[in-house]
Amino acid sequence: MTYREALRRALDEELERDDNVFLMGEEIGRFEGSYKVTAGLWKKWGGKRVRETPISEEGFVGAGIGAAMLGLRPVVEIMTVNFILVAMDMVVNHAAKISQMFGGKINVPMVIRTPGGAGAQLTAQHSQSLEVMFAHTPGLKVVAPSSPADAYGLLKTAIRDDDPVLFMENLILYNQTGPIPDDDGDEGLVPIGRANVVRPGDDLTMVAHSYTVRRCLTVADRLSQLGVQAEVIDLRSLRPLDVDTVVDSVRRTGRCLVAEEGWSTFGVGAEVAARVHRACFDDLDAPVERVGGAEVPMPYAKPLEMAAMPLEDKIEAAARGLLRDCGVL
Amino acid sequence: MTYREALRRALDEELERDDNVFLMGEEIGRFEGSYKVTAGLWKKWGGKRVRETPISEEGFVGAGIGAAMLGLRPVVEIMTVNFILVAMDMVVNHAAKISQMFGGKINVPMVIRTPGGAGAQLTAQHSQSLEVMFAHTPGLKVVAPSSPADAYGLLKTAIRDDDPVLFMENLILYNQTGPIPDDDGDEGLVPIGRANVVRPGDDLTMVAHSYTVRRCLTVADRLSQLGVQAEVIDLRSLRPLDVDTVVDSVRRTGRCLVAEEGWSTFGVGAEVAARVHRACFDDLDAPVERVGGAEVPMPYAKPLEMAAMPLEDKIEAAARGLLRDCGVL
Amino acid sequence: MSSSVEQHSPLLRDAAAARRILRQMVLIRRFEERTEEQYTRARIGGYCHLAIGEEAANVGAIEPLTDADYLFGSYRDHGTALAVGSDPAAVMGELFGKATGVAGGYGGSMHLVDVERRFLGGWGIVGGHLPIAVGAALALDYREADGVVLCQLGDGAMNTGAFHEALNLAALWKLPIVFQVINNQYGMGTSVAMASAETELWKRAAAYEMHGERVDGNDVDAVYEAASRLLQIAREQRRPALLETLTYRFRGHSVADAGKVYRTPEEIAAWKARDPIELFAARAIEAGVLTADDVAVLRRDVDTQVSDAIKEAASAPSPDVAHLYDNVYGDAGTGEQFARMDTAAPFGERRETRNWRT
Amino acid sequence: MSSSVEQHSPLLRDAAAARRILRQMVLIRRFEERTEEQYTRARIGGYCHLAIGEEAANVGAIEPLTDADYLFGSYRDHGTALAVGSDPAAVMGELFGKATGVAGGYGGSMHLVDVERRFLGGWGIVGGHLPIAVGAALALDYREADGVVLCQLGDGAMNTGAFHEALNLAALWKLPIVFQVINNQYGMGTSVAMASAETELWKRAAAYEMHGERVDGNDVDAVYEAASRLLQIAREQRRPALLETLTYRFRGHSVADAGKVYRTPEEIAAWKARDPIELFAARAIEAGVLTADDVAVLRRDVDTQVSDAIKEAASAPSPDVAHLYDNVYGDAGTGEQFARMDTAAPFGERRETRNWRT
Ligand SMILES: Cc1ncc(C[n+]2csc(CCOP(=O)(O)OP(=O)(O)O)c2C)c(N)n1
Ligand SMILES: Cc1ncc(C[n+]2csc(CCOP(=O)(O)OP(=O)(O)O)c2C)c(N)n1
Ligand SMILES: [Mg+2]
Ligand SMILES: [Mg+2]
Repeated sequence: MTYREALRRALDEELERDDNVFLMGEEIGRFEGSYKVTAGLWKKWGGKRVRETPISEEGFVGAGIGAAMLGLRPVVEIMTVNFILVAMDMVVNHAAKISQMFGGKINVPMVIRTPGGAGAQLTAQHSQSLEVMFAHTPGLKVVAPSSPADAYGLLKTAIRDDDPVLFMENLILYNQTGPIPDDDGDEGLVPIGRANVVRPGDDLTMVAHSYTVRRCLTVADRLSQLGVQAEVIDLRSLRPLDVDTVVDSVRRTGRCLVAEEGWSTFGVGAEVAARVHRACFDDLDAPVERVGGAEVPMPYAKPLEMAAMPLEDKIEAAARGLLRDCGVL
Repeated sequence: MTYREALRRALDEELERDDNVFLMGEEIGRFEGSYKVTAGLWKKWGGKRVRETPISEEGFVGAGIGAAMLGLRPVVEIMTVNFILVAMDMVVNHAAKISQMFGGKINVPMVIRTPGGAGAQLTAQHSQSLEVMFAHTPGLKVVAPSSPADAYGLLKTAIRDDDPVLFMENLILYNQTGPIPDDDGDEGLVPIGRANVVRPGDDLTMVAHSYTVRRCLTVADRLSQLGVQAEVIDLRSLRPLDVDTVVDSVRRTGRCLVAEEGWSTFGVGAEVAARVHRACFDDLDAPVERVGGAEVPMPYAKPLEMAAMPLEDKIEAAARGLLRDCGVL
Repeated sequence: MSSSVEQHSPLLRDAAAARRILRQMVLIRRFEERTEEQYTRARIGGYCHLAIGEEAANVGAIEPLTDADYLFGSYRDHGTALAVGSDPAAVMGELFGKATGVAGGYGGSMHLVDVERRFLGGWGIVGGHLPIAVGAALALDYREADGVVLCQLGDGAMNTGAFHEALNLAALWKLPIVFQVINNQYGMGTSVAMASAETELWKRAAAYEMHGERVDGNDVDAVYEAASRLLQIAREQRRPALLETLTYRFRGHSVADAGKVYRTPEEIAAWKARDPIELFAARAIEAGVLTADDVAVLRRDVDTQVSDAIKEAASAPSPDVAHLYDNVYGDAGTGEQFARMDTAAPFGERRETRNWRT
Repeated sequence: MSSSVEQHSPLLRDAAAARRILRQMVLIRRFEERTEEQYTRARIGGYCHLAIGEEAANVGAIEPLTDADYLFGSYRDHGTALAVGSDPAAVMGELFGKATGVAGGYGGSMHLVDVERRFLGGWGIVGGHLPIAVGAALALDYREADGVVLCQLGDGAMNTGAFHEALNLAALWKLPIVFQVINNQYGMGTSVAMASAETELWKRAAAYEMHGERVDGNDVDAVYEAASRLLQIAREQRRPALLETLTYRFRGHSVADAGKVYRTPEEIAAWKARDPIELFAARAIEAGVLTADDVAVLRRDVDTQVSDAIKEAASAPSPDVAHLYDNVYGDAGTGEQFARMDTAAPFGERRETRNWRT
């Protein structure tokens, strides 16, 4: 099953399970979703449960918040994360604040689904990975699955969560395939706030989220041919951030690399590195290595875009550098 | 001279120096500015140079960008940083992208001035420090002065800069007094991208920006009574971030504490800590200590607000903890 | 003239209704006067935006709301809360930052709330609550409920992008909502003419094929009549509306603003001559439903009520600092989740496990 | 009828004008057809939004612009760039991501630009460029310059908050700007009726006390006449306007969209029967200013021109990866500033100084 299909199945099942769940967003109905995640759902569930909107992100994210305050469970799609910037006030000043600001008397059970990422030459205004802005904001929860199983399980959990959850997808991941687990009683739910060791290893800890996890797995395979076993940890959730799982690993490996698709500076990796350094102060053989997108608005031309992205070769080079510095290679 | 007056003088002098400079924002004219920074300027310069706007942050930040593209030098005031979230798309998707996206053919010489910070019981929607969101964004420059001299010198530099500069002020700082330097040929300009050692010391490096620098200075004074000399570094600029100055200090002191008014997680201190750990891997006696605002939307009641803020006592406790861990105290 | 008043005013049909309306307005006025005083005595922090002068706009529009309806306000929300019937002691408690406040002391002046009365805030970002109110109306429609949403906003808020998106969505989706513009002619120091290309604000409704109309916002009868009618249409026909209530704030934008630089003394005086409370009291007396004595008694009652509210608020406990994190998330499981982030994490104020050197 | 056409159409007054207009429209059509082909051959990446069907709206509105004027477009900007006279080879170069492209290969399809012709982009966030265009008009007004801004937008963009704020500011400040809504009836798969409560989009101008009007966007004469008039009024009287040009995109939203799910074949056919190029060509022939032969020659010329543009673009060099960081900031000093952040910094792709273990 693809990541896209896993999302679709989760949406479909949650629409079935709970009448309060409804979808809202641009082009998610007749058009079947800009990236076809919601294909077929409008036909099946109709316009009330699958609500098509004008180009009014601020308006319909706000409407999602208001509906959630009255107990509905809106799942709002923002076509790509870049457009969430026009609704930033709704997310950061409103959704994140309501529970605290009204003394815990109202909460906002809402999911905002949105894909980020680059790689298709969509250029500066359509290639961002802005998750750190939300991960920085108390009152929000932020998840970013990298596999169909996690996409499925985390989306269902997010929909059932009583708080605003930013659900960060990734354009390249939509076609990623993988199994989703059989329902053995837990409905395949994946808890928010638990990282996942997707590949075990004792020589190096690689930490990532979303599509970059796949890249790290490729690099780990390459490294294994050099006799180095990298452990790859998928953060899955950025807020809350499961530091324990990372720290347990680094205590064992003594080496850590954090990779992400967004800009490194003030990025996700900064927080992870700061925490790992602190918790593993005596365990690290070398400083945590960070890899991220080049610090530029994404250019169009393919060679420039490739140069700006944290592709496998770049991650591998960083990993090798780190291992060399530690005398392993 | 107060910080407020230093800003006002810088604005006045730049309005005088260059016809292309104009101010734009809500209540900056007749009302003399919500925090009175622009008091008197509308009377002196008139409505063309000091343009009052409706409550349309997205609109007038955008208008600033467009005017800057044609070579004017708008200085846009956002009443408090919290409201910039409605103009986030203009700042992050537009101002930051234009130069790169149009192949370097157009640039955006604009300043956005805006105060952040908490402490006056303004609650969740009016107490934020969001600078990390901008510091994360290539294409922007971000400064955050802590003294009247820096406010004056950095604002003048920012206005003359050919790129979009986020000029982060702080509500509590407005009444801070201090000298501004005599013009000895450099017009008191302060370069963007240079941190400032505001207090020398060999036992501990304290890193901060904006109002938190003042808090660190107080803590440093308290610590000196224990025989500990803390070096206090004012970052002044977050993008670019002057890591060298911090690293030089930490190599000497072996201990580092980063404090900030915003939320720590994925905050400014994360980046500083990550870099210091990396660059000073063999120099640090203990992990970098981080202090920030409690991870909550700011509550109203005074005791809650005090508990949520990174006040002097909290910074001092963290510093003492760090020094104790290192066997200094 | 008195007969035509009676005819147009269901509020003057009986003494009970007239007394209730007048009392609400007087309560707001007195509460705000005492709030101002308490603010200057530093018992209230933050910003403080008073509704003095806007009593008729608040009471007239909120009076027709039923148990099925929802109410949203801006940050100038004391009058809104009192008009919807929130306990003055709990409102004052909130201003005092007490645990007994309507938001437990977490919200303050701008974020009053009363879930039981379906008053959903009290919002601080100008225009920001409009899409949210649309969402509430969407939920009512989704559930095929009988309720309707009344959403207040200022004249200044009409220039925000949120206003545009909210009104278009409400009209497009045929939602049960009435937007009440409390046009007090200024957003801080900015007059409507300085902010809005079309100064007859009600006309902007046409851009959304929405009904718009303007009434005298100092005439509680007129506001009541229009609000009743438009709420009914929204409820029954799912046709939203924009109701402009033209009024004036007698004070500055906030207690910190004298409100004089941008307005002339003549202008202020002219509006004070049309004090909404005086207008209605005079009319009720003229119509014979209340006596001057009734009014005096009522004023004394309200004085006492507000004094009692202040006393109650003053003696109430502050929220416990131990609960700083309790309301950040609505999900009970979240505390545990975040606790798992303990390792060297700056989440919370927990004593860190300094396991790096043990 | 031909005489009335002539009367209403300065474009048909002489053969040169008619030929120029027709040529521009044919150039856009042919360029876009070849672009589609090149895109499916994967020589062009990213999104690709074609202007086929909208030639008259583009050419008619842009033709009246003078050397003093500025032009802003949406992401559907190939036609805009060609209409303003940008070199087709440089436009194709941009689509091919070449250093010779109008944005040096950094912008791609959505971010065309031509500073010399005062065409200031090509913008990818729907509605986002509207406030920016207002700022350009503000700069013209500030400098008391003679210029005016033409700002194009789609029907879908009218529902964004940015639209509202931009139009209000333009009207309030009396700026020299004309907003041209290219109403092609859909924003992606969403019809105007599904997105906009008021479907006669030009009427929304009234909310800003702005002049609004609708013309047949497939009739280049009508567009030209209205645009000339409104630009003139904006220039001379500082009265902005909203011009709705009603047209249709023959293709899907982007090359990736067949454009059929949400539209009927009948609807598409009806619009194709009113092809703006055919309409104008027929009219020019009827009016006797061009012959059928002229038109055929012109089409062949354009074919060659576009083929040459493709060849030129194909053989042009890609931008040098060494320049990845060069355009991020306009300020020449910035490179040096950022270089100072070298220590363990992830800025740039520099080899880090591993000074921690030396
Ligand atoms: C988005 C945003 N911008 C600016 C402010 C600051 N501000 C608070 S109240 C206000 C004026 C609002 O005027 P209006 O809507 O007319 O309401 P009134 O104060 O008259 O009740 C402004 C500009 C804000 N809170 N939010
Ligand atoms: C703020 C924002 N939301 C969504 C999108 C995705 N998007 C790109 S084009 C488009 C449709 C725009 O329709 P319209 O304005 O009518 O222009 P047209 O495509 O018809 O030329 C959408 C929704 C975007 N680019 N920006
Ligand atoms: Mg007002
Ligand atoms: Mg369209």
